[in-house]
Amino acid sequence: MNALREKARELLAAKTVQVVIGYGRGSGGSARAVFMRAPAQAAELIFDATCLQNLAVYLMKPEVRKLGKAALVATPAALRTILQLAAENQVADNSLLALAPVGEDIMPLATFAAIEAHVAAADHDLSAAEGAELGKFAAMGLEERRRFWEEQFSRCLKCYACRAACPLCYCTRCTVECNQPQWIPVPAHDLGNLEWNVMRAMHLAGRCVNCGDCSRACPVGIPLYLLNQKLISDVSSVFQARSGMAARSDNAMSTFKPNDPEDFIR
Amino acid sequence: MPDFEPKIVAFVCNWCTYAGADLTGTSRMKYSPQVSIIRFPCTGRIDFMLLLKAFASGADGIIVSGCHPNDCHYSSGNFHARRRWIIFRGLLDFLGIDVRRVQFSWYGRWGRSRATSACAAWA
Amino acid sequence: MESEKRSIERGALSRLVEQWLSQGKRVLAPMHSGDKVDFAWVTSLDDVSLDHVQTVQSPKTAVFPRVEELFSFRSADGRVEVRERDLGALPEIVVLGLRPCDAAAMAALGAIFNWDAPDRLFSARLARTTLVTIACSRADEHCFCTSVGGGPGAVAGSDILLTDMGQGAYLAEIVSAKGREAARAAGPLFAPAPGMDKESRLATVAKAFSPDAIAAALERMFDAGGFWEEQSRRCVGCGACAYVCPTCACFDIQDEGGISGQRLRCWDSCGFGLFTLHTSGHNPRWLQSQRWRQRLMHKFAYMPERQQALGCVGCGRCSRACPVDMNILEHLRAVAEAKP
Amino acid sequence: MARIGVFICHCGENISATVDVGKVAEAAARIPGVAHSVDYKYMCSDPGQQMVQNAIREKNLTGVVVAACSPRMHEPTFRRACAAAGLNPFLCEMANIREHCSWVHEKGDATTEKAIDIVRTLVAKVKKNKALQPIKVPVTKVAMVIGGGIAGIQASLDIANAGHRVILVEREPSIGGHMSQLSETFPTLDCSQCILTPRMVEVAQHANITLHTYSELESLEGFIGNFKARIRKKARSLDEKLCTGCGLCAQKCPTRRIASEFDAGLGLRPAIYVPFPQAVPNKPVIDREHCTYYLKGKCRLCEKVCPTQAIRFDQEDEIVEVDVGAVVLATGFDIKHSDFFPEYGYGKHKDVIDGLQFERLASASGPTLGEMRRPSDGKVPETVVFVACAGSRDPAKGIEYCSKICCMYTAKHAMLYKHKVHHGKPYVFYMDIRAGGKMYEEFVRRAMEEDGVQYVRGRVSRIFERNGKLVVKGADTLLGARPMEIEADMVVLATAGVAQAGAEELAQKLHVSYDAHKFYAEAHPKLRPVETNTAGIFLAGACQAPKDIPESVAQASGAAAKVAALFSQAELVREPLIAVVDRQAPPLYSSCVGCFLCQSACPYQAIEKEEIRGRDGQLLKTVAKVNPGLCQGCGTCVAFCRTKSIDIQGFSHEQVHAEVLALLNRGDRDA
Repeated sequence: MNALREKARELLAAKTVQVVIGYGRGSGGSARAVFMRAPAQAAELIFDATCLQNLAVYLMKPEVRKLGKAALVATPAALRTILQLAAENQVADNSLLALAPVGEDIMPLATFAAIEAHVAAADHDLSAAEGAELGKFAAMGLEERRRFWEEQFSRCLKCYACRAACPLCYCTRCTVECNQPQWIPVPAHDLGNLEWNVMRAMHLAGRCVNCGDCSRACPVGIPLYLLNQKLISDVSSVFQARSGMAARSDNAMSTFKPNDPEDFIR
Repeated sequence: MPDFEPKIVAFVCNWCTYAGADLTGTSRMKYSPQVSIIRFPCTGRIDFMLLLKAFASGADGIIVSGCHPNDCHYSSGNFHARRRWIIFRGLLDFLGIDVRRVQFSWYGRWGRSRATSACAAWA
Repeated sequence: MESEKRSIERGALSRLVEQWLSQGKRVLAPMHSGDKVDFAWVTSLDDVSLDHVQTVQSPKTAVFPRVEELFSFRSADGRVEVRERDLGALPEIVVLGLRPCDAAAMAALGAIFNWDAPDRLFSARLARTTLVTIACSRADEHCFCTSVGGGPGAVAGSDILLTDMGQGAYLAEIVSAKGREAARAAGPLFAPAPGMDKESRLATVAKAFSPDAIAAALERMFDAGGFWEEQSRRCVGCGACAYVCPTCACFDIQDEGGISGQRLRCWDSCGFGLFTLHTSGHNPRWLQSQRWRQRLMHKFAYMPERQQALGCVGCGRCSRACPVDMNILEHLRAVAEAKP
Repeated sequence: MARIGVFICHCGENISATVDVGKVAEAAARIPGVAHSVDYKYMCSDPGQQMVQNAIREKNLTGVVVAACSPRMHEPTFRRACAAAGLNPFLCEMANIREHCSWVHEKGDATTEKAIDIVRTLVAKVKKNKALQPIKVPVTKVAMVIGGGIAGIQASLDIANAGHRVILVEREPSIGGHMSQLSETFPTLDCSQCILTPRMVEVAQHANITLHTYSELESLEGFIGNFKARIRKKARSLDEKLCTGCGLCAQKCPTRRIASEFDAGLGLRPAIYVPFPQAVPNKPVIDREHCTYYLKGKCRLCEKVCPTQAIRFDQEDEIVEVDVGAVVLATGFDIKHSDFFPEYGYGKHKDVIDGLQFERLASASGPTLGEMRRPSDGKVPETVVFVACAGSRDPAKGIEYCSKICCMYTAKHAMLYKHKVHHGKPYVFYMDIRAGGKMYEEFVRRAMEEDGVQYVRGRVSRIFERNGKLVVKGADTLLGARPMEIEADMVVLATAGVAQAGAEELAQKLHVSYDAHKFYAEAHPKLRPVETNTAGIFLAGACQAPKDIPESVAQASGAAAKVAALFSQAELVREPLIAVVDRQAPPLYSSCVGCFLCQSACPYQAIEKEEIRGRDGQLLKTVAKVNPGLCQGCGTCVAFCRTKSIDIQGFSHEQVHAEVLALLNRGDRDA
């Protein structure tokens, strides 16, 4: 942890960055985002198993961008997010410094190329456990799956915490806020919840980097990660495409291959 | 249930399929009046949200049809559409919605006899 | 008027629940769902969880549901025929196992809904709702009911306040007229209360701040831009805090259907980015810091000033539900200590 | 508040036969927002259109729905009528209750109910229509004609004579197409070369025409008035400027035994060759598949003998980029060869030949210099059987259509045979004689009566060899289907006309649709025969369907007239059905978040980046912007955009959303 604090103090003192976004101790022993502006604050930085939130979400907030160049304590998911944001022209190269904790010390990654190299070194596919859980769903019958999701979505409040916590849901006016025409019903009834959750999953298809913040943010505990992981596995198995691996990559859903499988088309 | 009258919405592209539907008309081929057509410039224009909205508004079945690959008037609309269909179907099935309720197809210009077969698939 | 003290055994309480259900009442109580506890419609006392500190959502859903129909309409040949809600058909509800802060919250909701134009639907629902509160024997770091005029054993707002005295016996304080009516209808189920010492069973919740100090501090902090930005930098602008809050009463109106359909009321939150977007495109609260400031100002400055009621009962749900740990108690202390 | 006019057409009784039009009009009147609802027998007639215009003026309508035939038929008609009455044409929509309703369903309530559904859907759409102004686009006044047969030549000359530059692209070494292979042409027996060669020379010498022979279209981008074509000039291994066309190289070339395509395989040609004497340009080409230098690196004799050292063995294909405003497709047709037919021996018998091969035998520049000699042993055939409908009108062979020209050229072949072999006995097996053109019937009558051609009405079941003779087994249906056998010396099959090889790939390069037989699809069989569905691309000749020379020339002039009309305006007016990215008030400026994933969805690269700067010049946002010139309105970006910031005029989010809801009885609430 002190390698991280030392690096943060050094960066802030040398003014290479104006803010260090990292994790600090939160209420009830949890970790939460902290925004270091002065070298002295670096002592508050921590990094342990409780630091799960994808801090890249703050790269898209105007109030944080206003602070100037940021250094971000980046988990592997946050690194993938930065690359995906780069692929979608949201962050420019050299506009941020990623601090990737590796064991006890810190790997500063200043350019997208550095981040790509670092990301490429590790395995980012769905874990065996995640794959198994998706497999469990595939084994369930259609009716059983429908009942499962119907119960889950019936508890959705449409508080949009899943959207707010997701670093790739940075659209200022989301389709949900479009009322001419009213694509997604505002009330949180069964139909509205189904349309909202299908739309959220589809709009993240080929983009989501599987950081899991949407599920962690959901106050009523709906396993939203399952929807995204299902699409991640489909996109990678059918189109051999993986998001968050390169700063320059076209999106699986806005490109095509002439030989995409079409066994279901008559 | 013999008296079940499925309401089927056909989202079609303006070139091969709409012209194909016209041709089906000029050659007086018969198909069920339960199928109604909505015209789009291309299958590329058909948004998955529309399919969702159609189901949410009470459609029992949906046909989405466009030009054969390589025949698209805009060269790649149908390819893009196909890719979205693949992912959308996967998601619907994952959510327990019967994907047989959405039929995707390429209809060439030579008539919509296959429309009748598609509708027959319902009844 | 000193509330009448009775006692009730767990078995009797279970039979009381069955009695309510048989009388056609619906019973809303905390239930375990996954690793969280949340209010749900229960069919027996066994479903009810009694060992939790606080539920994820508040019981406001009994009086201000997530989605409710205001009226329905049918238009034919150019004439539109509106059918009002039949308030008589609203269900009788018993909320069992809410906490004293939730019971106190009903007053705060009432302060908004019946502020100038009384909301008939809300009032009808409140009239048909009986609050059978269970005092808090445990609290956590997020609770601060004592700082906002409440307490683990406060009776305000409850119809009947039960306090778990151990060995399956509950002290039952019959607080309101509706409480007395419910106790009378329950007949023999309530037994006399032999000198039960309630205080010893209650949790202790330290007083963190004085609401008047907060209100006074907030008066002069509207333009303290930097302060609000510091506080709200973590906030990502979702609606979780508002939706789980027992005293948040903001709602949105939506018409659904086509020629015939219904007008629906559903929850909304000032935390959303486009909550205050004008049709002109101007948005007075464009930044998250402005929206966070609004949340505190409304509950701790505007409501005390206009409705003489605090907009917060210190239940701590917003802190527990917040994905980025915006801890309201911590922020209120910061407000209190902030130098002008 | 919308004031919509609904006009239900009976279409004579095409609609009213199965749809209760009165009930539809009545139901339409009750839809909120409909201010005028009537039905009339012929909406597209003048009085019908007058009704629409009067209603627009009297009732101050804000939108019109005409429930009649397909919008592909009369949408332009009614939009013009509305424009004339002062209503923006894009506020008029057509509800297709004929092809999609009355013609395809039985009479009954369900059909009427569906008609009402369709009308309600389009009324809901029209309420969300916006008044649009057409887009003005510059026109490149250069035409490209693909295919140098008689149709391509005629189209090029007409366009060039109208004062516009033409680029003629021909795949073979010389223009001329199939017509140059013919000996004489019906019905006047004009020598094909005599009437064609002057036109070919005229093309070569025309100042406005740039000729690219031995070249193919590599790719075509852009849209009407603004195409960018890339033409691949295949390497001729020859410097065309130096070559004088003396022909010495062809005489000296040692590799001489290559089947000549021009002679339909009957004659031979050297590796460096000019296809036929009157070839334009009269410049040889080296056939790299057979030339010894390319195969073994030796020989180079032609290089030695060439007086002007014009031979270039290392010449590469060259890509020529040209901007063109219109394209005329005149790629012609091909015929099935005799090896296609199992019942005629799969091409086993050398003396069973197809029509083109007979033309070469009869032609003075042919392998037999015009003498009627059969390919197997060069003898003069005493008895020749001509088999009409070989492959055509035969669903079993997948060619159900009639190839239209075979009856006429079969009669001509029989006549030519009789003129060359006076004592010869020609037989023609036919099903029906199709001789509908001017002087066509008289021509066939002459073949029967003056030249004594024996017409036998019946099909040929088999042809087989028996002691040196080709036995043609058939039946004469006019004599009670009496089986008959003719011992012939030679058989000429009038084989089916099929699409050119490569027609499908070319169509895909031009995004032109084609039918099941790979013939290019005209925009409308009756009313727009020389246009395709792709604006700016026209059709001429047999590439659209088998046809004879007079029709091909007529169609070529028709296509040329269309091109000339297109080039007659300074600017082209295009339908404004294109995509637009929304703009909003500050501080949002646009709901677009600048992810630019739509750029990879756009096949026309029509989406550009626009920087939004504050008054102080500081960059606030980079958002998408659609180039109205390039966007073709396919909508792929619209369906893809996550924030619904990009929308298509004419098929906007609001319009299609309203259609879906209206169709499913959710109705439309803004009364």
